[in-house]
Amino acid sequence: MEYFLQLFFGGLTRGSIYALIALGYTMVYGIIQLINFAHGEIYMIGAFVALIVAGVCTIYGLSGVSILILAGVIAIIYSCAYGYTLEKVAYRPLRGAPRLSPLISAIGMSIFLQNYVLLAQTPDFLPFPRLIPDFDFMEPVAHIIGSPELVILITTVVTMILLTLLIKKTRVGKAMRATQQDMNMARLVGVNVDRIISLTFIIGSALAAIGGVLVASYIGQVNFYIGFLAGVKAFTAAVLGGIGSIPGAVLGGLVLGWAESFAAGYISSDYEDVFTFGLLVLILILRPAGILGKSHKQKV
Amino acid sequence: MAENKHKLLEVKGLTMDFGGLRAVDSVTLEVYEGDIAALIGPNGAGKTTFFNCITGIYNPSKGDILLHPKGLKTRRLNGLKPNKVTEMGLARTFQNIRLFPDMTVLENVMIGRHCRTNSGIFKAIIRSKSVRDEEQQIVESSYHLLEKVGLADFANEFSKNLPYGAQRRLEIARAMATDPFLLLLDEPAAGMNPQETSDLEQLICKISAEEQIAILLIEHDMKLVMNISDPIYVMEYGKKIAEGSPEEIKDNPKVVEAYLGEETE
Amino acid sequence: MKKMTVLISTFALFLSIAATGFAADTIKLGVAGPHSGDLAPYGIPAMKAAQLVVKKINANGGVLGKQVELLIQDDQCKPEIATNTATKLVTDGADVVLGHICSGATKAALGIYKDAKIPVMSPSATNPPLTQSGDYPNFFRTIASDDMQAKMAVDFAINKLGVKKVAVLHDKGDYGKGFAEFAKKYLDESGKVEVVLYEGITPGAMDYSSIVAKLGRYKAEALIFGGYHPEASKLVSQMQRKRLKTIFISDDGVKDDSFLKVAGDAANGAYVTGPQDLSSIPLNAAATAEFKAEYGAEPGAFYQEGYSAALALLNAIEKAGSTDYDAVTKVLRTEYVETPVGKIKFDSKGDAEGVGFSVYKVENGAFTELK
Amino acid sequence: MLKNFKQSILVSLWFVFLTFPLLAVRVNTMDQVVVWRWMNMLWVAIGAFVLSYLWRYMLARQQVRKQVADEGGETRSKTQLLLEDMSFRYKAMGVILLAALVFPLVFDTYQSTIMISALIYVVLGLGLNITVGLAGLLDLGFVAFFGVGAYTYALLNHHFDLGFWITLPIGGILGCLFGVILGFPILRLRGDYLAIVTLGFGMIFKVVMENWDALSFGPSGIANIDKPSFFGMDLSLADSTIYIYYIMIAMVIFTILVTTRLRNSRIGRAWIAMREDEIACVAMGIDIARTKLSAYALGAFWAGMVGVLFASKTTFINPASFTFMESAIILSIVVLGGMGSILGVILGAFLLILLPEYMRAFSEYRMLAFGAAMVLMMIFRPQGIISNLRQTYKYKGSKEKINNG
Repeated sequence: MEYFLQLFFGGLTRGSIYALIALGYTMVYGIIQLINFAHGEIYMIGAFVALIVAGVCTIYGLSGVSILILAGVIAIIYSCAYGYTLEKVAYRPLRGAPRLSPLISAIGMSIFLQNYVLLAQTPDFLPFPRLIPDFDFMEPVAHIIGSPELVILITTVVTMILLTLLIKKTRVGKAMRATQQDMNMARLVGVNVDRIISLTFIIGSALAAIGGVLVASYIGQVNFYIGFLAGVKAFTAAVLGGIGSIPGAVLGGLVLGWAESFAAGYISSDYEDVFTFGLLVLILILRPAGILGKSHKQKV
Repeated sequence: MAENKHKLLEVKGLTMDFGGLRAVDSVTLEVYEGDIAALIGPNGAGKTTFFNCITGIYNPSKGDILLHPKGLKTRRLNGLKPNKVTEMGLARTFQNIRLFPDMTVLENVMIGRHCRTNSGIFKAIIRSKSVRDEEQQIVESSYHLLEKVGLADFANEFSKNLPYGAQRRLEIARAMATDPFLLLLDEPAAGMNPQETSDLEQLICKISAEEQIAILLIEHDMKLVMNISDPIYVMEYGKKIAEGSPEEIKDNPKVVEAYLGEETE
Repeated sequence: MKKMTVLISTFALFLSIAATGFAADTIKLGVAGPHSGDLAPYGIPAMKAAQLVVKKINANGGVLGKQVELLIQDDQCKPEIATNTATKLVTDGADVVLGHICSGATKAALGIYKDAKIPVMSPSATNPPLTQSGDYPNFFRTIASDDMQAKMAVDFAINKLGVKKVAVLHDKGDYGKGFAEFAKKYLDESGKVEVVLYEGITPGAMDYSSIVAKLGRYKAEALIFGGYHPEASKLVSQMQRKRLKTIFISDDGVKDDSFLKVAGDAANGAYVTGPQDLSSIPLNAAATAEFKAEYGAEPGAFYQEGYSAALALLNAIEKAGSTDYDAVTKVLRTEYVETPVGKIKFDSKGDAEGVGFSVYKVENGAFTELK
Repeated sequence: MLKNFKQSILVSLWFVFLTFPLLAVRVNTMDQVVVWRWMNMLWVAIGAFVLSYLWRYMLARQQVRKQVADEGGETRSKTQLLLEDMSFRYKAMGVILLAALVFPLVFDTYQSTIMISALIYVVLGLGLNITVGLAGLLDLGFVAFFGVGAYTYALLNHHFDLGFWITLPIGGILGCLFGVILGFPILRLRGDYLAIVTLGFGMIFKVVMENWDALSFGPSGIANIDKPSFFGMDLSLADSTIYIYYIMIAMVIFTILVTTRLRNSRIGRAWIAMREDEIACVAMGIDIARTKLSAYALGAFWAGMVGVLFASKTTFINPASFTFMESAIILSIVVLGGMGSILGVILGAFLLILLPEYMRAFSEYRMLAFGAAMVLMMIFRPQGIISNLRQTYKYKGSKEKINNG
């Protein structure tokens, strides 16, 4: 039972990070039907910026929680800035181009950003400070769920709630939903579609940055390459849940996190990625639109 | 409707549900040899969905679609894939033109010949005499069809560069290349100017007369429908509300109401 | 497109003419390894070592009175690129080659050097067959092979730590898995220890919580890990977080300052094998100081080995009096040379004599050699 | 004028802000030092300013070209028109063939090796061109088929001592088979889903090869694979390179011949039609499932075949050669060259493989440039270097009516 719980919470933690990143994929896809391949790099940049800020702060003598907040906020700001610029530079000129064009552009961007960070900083793994302290009250259960996991879970839940409120309750959220349903219609009724798309990228990037900072302080290291695999997995999660669907991304992330955790725990981690993609193929065969995705009848 | 004419298509109680929405509600319809039948009705009446059911793009929820090719066994079309339906001899065009934009006009028509030819991968690589002959024959017959619809001059243009009316005619030529005995035209005159519409009218009549292809068309242009169609079926809210000759339809109060209701909106 | 191809070939022609045109009378030291891509951290330190060595030697009058010229080629640790790289170095007239870094790339490239009669010395390719198979008489290395390390790690676990249940993990790479396979083999052969878990982990995966939980489940007293420091730091951090008391034992790929930095206090208590501590050797300290002076940072992985290989190769040429293959390899096999990894010469198979392994314990954020 | 200037200044400031933490700051937490690299900021500011002007100019040019196209004007460049001229094509082909044949005799072994690599990518590109370029099915795991071919030869050679020539077709056929295996589960998937499933397939291949020691010898790979034999003679490095080079030339010619024929056949037209509009395609009586499977299988065939040659060339393979990056490179060859265009793909392969080889001095920046090129190409020249040439047919009664350029 203890073992099961360990795997359960391990999967939950991993899954909620996947979910945070997957949201960026799914929101962007929902609006402009683009797989934003460079999203994983935004996550990496978030973590990297946080690392740099934390490093500078430590050297200039700030401490503990203030570093965490400052690093987190600046990381989010920068991720958003990168996400926004990414869309403007690499995707906006391609609106209305054949489907493959923006996808290739996205892959190109992903390669570019990886190597940009590699050249600008270092190819090495850098130590990320442990910004999350060990809480005393968690000590009795620390072998099952530790303080960082707890913080990750709470942050994720809070973020999800805020996101839901943003989308359901605010004007901007309404405009986003309208754009997602029918971009032309939304434009006709006076929604500034370009702004909404930019905003979607910004929100997605912010979520990725939160994920990046959390992961970095959880596992304690960062390098330029962490975004790729995380991005691929999160994208898989988004597809699994039904790309375009926000609850789908969360569910997909969790399902994937658990699937990986239990498969590695009860079977073997040798074939970890095989399980992941096997699961994906299986679900897509049974439900081509993903778990929560609506299967659109194509209009003829 | 003479009884001695051969019945080609028989649709009985066709129903199509999307989730809770019933787009087509037990529609019955028949097309006979030599007919130019028309299916009319206000927007959203379910006409295109009806077409999609017949041509295999949707699998209908209820009802039967029976095809009676001349001299062959009757076939039930429900659940068949679209390409199988086309192979049986039933071809269609689309409401919102679906050409292959980056292929030339001629190639678009050549695609239609695909299901009537059969050289495979290995033959294509070896390119024997028989394959080359078949290719040439595809080109010739496609070109011939282009002449028929008056597009021969544009044969080597990309289809995306054609004017709108010409694109509609190209779709008809492409459908005809599959050697159908029944042609389904989905709003062939949409977006055409009066001159183009009248050319189209002649073309449809010519196809019907010269090629012995029966035609079922969806159309909003009442003048065109009244000029060439018999019988006419009228749909509203997924249901068939009337059928008959142009005169009968003109005087049918239900039809008038359906259309007037729409116009006052 | 055709015009372009012609253009390109003409361009290529010019390039090759230009390249040969510059052929001055120098000793050419080829340096091959990953200098870009995700494995670059393992290749760049050796490259920088070569640059520093050459700079110093040239400042002191070069080798045999000639200046040493560096031919640096990136192989990204990929076998197919390594063959191109090797061909390039051969064609450019490299006299000796320092490289490659990854065992796979080295294997792919060696055949080409062998045909061209060029001695090759790797600072890092630890795969045992490279020397033991006898297929590559032109191959030398300044690092000991995997099986030696594995043997040492296993002996240490059994005799010094006295553990009975051991888990063996690896990172699915050629280096890590090779090490793990040997470790498992020696553990099984000892008959005193039970291998409770043998598995590969996915490098770059977000976390290793499942595998860490598994360690607890099988009550492994020690974990022998084959792989590099990023995964090792992740493993020890997570083991600490899960309050696991399993002893962590790993290989030279982990004995890197990055491991200490990244894993922080979680690294304390871990054991790693690695080349004997030679910082007492003046040359070693000097090499580190040189790097710090030049780049203002700590040298990375395989820096000392790369430095040693460059020294050994150039020294052999100097002693041989020429760049002749037989003469150079003979010197390498017979004459000792002072290097940052000790006073070494090479055995008939190409392994360095005098390069030994020690077990290190991480204490207070530093590696302490256990005598 | 002033507006542009102001805009460029803003762009420049924005990029300075954007790159500030990563380019200007370098923290060393151990030694407690922060290195401020202010010069970098200056370069970014100047670079962004200049590039923003260039960017606007290029976008404007793009706009003009689009307008010309909309008005039915001639948008084909002179090169393109020249390429559509058959007599020029034959002449050019002759010249190139001649150049290709004398190449290894004129240049040194290294040049030939590089050329072999480029030719391998030509074949890979032409194979993927069938799947992506003609049939429009995105495949991000193409390298797996390449791996299948390479492992086929390595294993058959290792265990049964089978020679290169026997294995060559086997590799191709196994590639085909795996193409079909991949094709089946994803027949029902829409375009975007293909991306992730094929990517996963590529990764699965690598993971399996890493772990299934009994089959693949795991990550330590298979060494000492035989080079192609030339009537049982032992060839020196230089000679065997030349030999492989000629094999490769033959293979490229064979590939070009077959893919051209396929494209201009009934099957090829079906692929293109499917790419253009799947629904219309199926409504024209084309069996989508079969067409898709054939596109995957035939694309994979080339990868499998050239994989055999790859293994025999490097004489050592391990799973590290078959990463996602390879798939991405092959895909960019197809896309940058021009999807569906055989000439374009060939040129794309040469540019993408040879340019980095000859610019090794900038090797650190090569992936950076590579990524940037993919983005810029999509924005400013989406049809690729050489866009697809239109196919014209001869028919009776055409005579002077043909108005092809």
